[in-house]
Amino acid sequence: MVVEMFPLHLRDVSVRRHGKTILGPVTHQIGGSGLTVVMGPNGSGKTTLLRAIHGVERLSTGQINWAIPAAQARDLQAYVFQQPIMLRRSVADNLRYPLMLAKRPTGEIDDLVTQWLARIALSDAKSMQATRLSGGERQKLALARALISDPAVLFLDEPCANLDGRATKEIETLLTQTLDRGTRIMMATHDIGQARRLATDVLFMLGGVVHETGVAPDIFATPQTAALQAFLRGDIVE
Amino acid sequence: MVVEMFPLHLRDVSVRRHGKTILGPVTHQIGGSGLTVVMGPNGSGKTTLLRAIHGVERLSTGQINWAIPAAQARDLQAYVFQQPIMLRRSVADNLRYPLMLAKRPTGEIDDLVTQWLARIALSDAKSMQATRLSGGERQKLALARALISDPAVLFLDEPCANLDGRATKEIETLLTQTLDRGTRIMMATHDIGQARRLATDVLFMLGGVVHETGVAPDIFATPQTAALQAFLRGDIVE
Amino acid sequence: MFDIVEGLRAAFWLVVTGDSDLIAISLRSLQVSLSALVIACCMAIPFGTFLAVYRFRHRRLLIAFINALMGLPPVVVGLIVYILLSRSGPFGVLGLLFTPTAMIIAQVIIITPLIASITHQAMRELWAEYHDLLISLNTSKWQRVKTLMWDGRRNLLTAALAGFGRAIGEVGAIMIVGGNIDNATRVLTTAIALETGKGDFALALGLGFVLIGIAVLVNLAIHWISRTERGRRW
Amino acid sequence: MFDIVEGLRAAFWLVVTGDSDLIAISLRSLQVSLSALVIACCMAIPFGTFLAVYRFRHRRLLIAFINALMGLPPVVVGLIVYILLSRSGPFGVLGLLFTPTAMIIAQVIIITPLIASITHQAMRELWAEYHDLLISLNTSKWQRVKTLMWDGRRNLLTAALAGFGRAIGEVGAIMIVGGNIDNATRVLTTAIALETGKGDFALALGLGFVLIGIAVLVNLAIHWISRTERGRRW
Amino acid sequence: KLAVTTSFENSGLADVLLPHIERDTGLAVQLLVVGTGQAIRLGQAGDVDAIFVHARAAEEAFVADGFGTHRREIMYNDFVLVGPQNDPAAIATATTASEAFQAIAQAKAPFVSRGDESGTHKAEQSQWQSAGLEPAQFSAWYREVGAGMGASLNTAAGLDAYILADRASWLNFGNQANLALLFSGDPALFNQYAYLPVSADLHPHVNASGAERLENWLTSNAARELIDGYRIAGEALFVFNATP
Ligand SMILES: Nc1ncnc2c1ncn2[C@@H]1O[C@H](COP(=O)(O)OP(=O)(O)OP(=O)(O)O)[C@@H](O)[C@H]1O
Ligand SMILES: Nc1ncnc2c1ncn2[C@@H]1O[C@H](COP(=O)(O)OP(=O)(O)OP(=O)(O)O)[C@@H](O)[C@H]1O
Ligand SMILES: [Mg+2]
Ligand SMILES: [Mg+2]
Repeated sequence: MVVEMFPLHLRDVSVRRHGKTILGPVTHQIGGSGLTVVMGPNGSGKTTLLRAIHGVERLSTGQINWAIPAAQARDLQAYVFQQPIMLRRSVADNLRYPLMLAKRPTGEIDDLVTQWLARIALSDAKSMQATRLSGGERQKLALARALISDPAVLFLDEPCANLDGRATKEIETLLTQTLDRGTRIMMATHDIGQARRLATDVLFMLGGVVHETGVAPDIFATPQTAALQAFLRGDIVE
Repeated sequence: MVVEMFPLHLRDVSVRRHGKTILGPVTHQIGGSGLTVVMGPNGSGKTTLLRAIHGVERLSTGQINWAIPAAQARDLQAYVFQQPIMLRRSVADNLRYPLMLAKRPTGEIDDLVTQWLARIALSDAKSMQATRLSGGERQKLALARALISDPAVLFLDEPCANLDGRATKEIETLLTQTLDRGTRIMMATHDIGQARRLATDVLFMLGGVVHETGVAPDIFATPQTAALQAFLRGDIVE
Repeated sequence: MFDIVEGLRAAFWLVVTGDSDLIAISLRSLQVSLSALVIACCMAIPFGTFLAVYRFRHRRLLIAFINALMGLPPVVVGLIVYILLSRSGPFGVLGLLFTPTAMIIAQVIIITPLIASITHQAMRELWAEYHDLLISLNTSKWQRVKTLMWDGRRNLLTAALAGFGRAIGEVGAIMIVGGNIDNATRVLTTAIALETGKGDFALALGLGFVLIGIAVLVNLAIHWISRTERGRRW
Repeated sequence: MFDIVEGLRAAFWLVVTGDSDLIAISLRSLQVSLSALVIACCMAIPFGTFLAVYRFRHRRLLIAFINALMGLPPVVVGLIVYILLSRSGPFGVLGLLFTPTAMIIAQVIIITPLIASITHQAMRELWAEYHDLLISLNTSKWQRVKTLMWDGRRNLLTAALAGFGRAIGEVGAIMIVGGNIDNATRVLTTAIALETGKGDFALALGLGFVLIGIAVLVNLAIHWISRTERGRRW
Repeated sequence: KLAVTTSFENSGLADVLLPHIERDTGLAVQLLVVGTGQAIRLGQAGDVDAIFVHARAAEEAFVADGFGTHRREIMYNDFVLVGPQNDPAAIATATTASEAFQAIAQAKAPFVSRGDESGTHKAEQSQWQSAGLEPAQFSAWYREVGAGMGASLNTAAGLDAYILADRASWLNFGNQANLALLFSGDPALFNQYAYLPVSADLHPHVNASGAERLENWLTSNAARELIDGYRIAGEALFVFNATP
């Protein structure tokens, strides 16, 4: 199914808000497999790019075409937002929600939910209001809620920002498994170590435009632009 | 003034919510200087501990005594929350807010604001709604808003979670400077590297209680409990 | 001054003696207003939520218009309903005029805009919070409305209560379409108006206090109900 | 049916001919209701916000009570105000009875609970969002209220508009305390009631449509104003 | 300030008189249109300077209790029985009011009663009495609507019911639907309006002189011409019977 969806074409996509261009123009083609890491300094447009591709950000110019009708494509994607959004319901109901939308049989839903609760170590918290979870727990829940309906394309916006070392490890293994099951992943992260570990290719954003792209691990070894070199060194990028 | 405030005594402090003990009992004394890093797995109670000390979390048992009257102590503290809270105002007004509460002269306020906007590289965004900032920018703004009224005690809950390498570096230098000016800092973080770089002493939380404490760098070199060892290794903690 | 004390006394005696007329009238008041409330909520709450969720041309104009309808003068509503239901009117054959049904219809018209507009206001915040997630999950318009209504039900309480208040205290419209006929369409408010006209202020006030008492009871009841699920509060 | 058409025609002519009585009455309606609105807002909005911010014993009971007051029947309010202002009442010396002032007082009493309770509802969300920060900044109660009122002003719009709607369309109370005296205390709603009594439905409806028109205009005006600062919207 | 009953206001006579009063006496009379009972209460409280009503018993009580200085009869009009054109109770053929009322009771034809203890309501009550009937025992056909004259007429129109109204209100009434004037003219149905100034001893603030000047005008010939001359649809409504 993934093969159908891709390649994904971005034609001079740009997002303008209050007279300020915060993304683009971006013209880019995205291939059908692997995990693309979106890197870049704060405010460089990573989130905006992912949101635009996913279709939650209104474009000011250009268009984004999947290989299949947009309507269809929407159903096959999932997104984990930078600030996890918790439904004002119990943890379990949060996980149940996407499955109920998909009208899955109740029995199946319950199994999946219990299974995922265990995976993210929140089984004890299942009947607690999700809005009360700790920062890391929210992120884990959001991730599980995205993966539970196993989507063909997964967008992650700094999924491990608030996770402890162990949880991060677990998520990373989880992601590699998902990847192996053929899911296409696009992830924004500031953790360069994580990028090195997971990336199959990298998309480096700067000032709202795609500044450099390349295949891992080469791009880490030999970044072409001065900006990316500086960024990887953690220096001032300009 | 800091000397007055400390030592800070926690006497079997505990926080219970809906029959679940999420913190404590914690009995602990906190000294008057340095940067204490609070570490621990997700959901171990770091945030709750910091919030309790700061006084935004209602205690179920025990008490917390500063060396000075509580009322006075409240005025000398600042807190950066794990999910930055943005006032629905312009970026500049967010920075201005704490100063206006303190009834500082307008001229002084404006100077401080412009100065800090430059520091966190948001001068261009100063008239933009703070709620529209990107994840990292929010964190930087929240931090600046905390530091602008330079408090005697500063609480940081994972202040660099969404920051890029460079911003993190800058914040760290900023913190060391603040530290040198005699500000007492308590910070929760998952970035062990950062902990090593900044900590003067460490407070390791596990399951809501203080599991191990020690002075840096020794505690990183020779953690006493198995749990902390595992945590530092990024292994399963139990 | 004296009248007010008198009124309180009247109210007290009416209640303790369990005056049968009073009980009948009060029950009719409740029946009419609660029916109107339920019907109005069924329309107004989803509609108000929809207005919060769905962006379309002239949406804000429509909202401004609905806000304006909150100012519908009851007398006018009453007149229009009267004209429509009167024998010579289009729905005359139904013979609904001067029945509780007619009063319910009038009240529904009066409180629907109020409830819709409070609902819309209450749902805007929640929608701002859920927007990204629900869009991302590719939910249908109706699924979004359902989700918001469910997760925001605590905020809808005020809308419903405001509607109830407006209904139970309303007199202008039901006087015209109900006719304040004894033992048939007389409710507390119309009875109060009548006693006032008679100049029996004490009794009028007494009935008024009874009415307020009922409103308080209804609100306390709801207060306890919502309290039970307070735990679920964020 | 026919009457409604007649009513529209009447309204049309009243407006195009700029009937001087109509203008006077309409302006009086606006003057009374807007004054009442401003006064009520000054009390109700801070109070409602305060209820959202401040936790104290029986707070929810108090809220339930205020919600109940939304059901205050205008006639009763009118009566009580009448008794208080009546020559033989405590404030009789002021000679306020049958003046616009008296009408304003009555309307303030009627709409204050409504505005307060909608405000409280609208502010709860915002307070939940700001709670930690404002506590942490060690703000005083009043500073918190001010901050919420300022940052939440868009949400207060509905409260104000609901209050205005209730006031402009209200008749029961102002009829009693104003006396519907021609050229002195006659406003649109009382005029409508009068014409209805005379059985002159066309004119009554005409006035009604004029009133609705005014309400729509006011709301559109506010709509445009709030639109101007739409950019500041989150 | 003058408190008058709804039936007087609805008659439209006020709109004719007031301008003349203004011109002749310079008094700007403010009319408070309320139920009879409420009018008397307003007088008792001293919130008006005089009341102009038609409910003899209540009026005499009002004076007796010292709220009013005296009672001055000004004019009378008469009540009429209004009902559906097809007249199911055949009251049009009745010779006296009592007969007509009995006919209605016999036919159990729907009848709308003001039920607000206004002058009109009291008149109707006394008619039933004199017809030897007791409204309290009537069944559902007897509807007490407890509303003003106009509102009650609207209700009657909606119900196709009989109703006792004062001629003035009836002729002025816009929403006659398929009602018609069926019976009138019996002297028993005459309806005396009286003018009662509020006692200035009790309420020093009342505009006694104004009230007096108004009374003088109301009993003057100018008033006589206007009142006797007031016509709707060619019918005279009021008969001036004040004794100068
Ligand atoms: N509605 C808006 N109006 C104006 N500027 C906006 C708006 N929304 C976002 N921006 C700006 O666009 C820029 C890009 O935002 P974006 O969230 O994509 O950055 P990012 O790369 O995700 O940063 P971070 O790493 O901090 O998450 C930011 O500087 C932000 O301030
Ligand atoms: N109101 C509440 N009711 C029940 N449990 C709660 C409540 N608030 C917090 N908790 C639980 O208390 C535990 C500690 O929360 P806390 O936010 O202190 O964790 P943390 O150490 O900050 O985690 P993280 O590193 O993810 O931020 C969490 O497991 C959380 O689910
Ligand atoms: Mg981002
Ligand atoms: Mg935390």
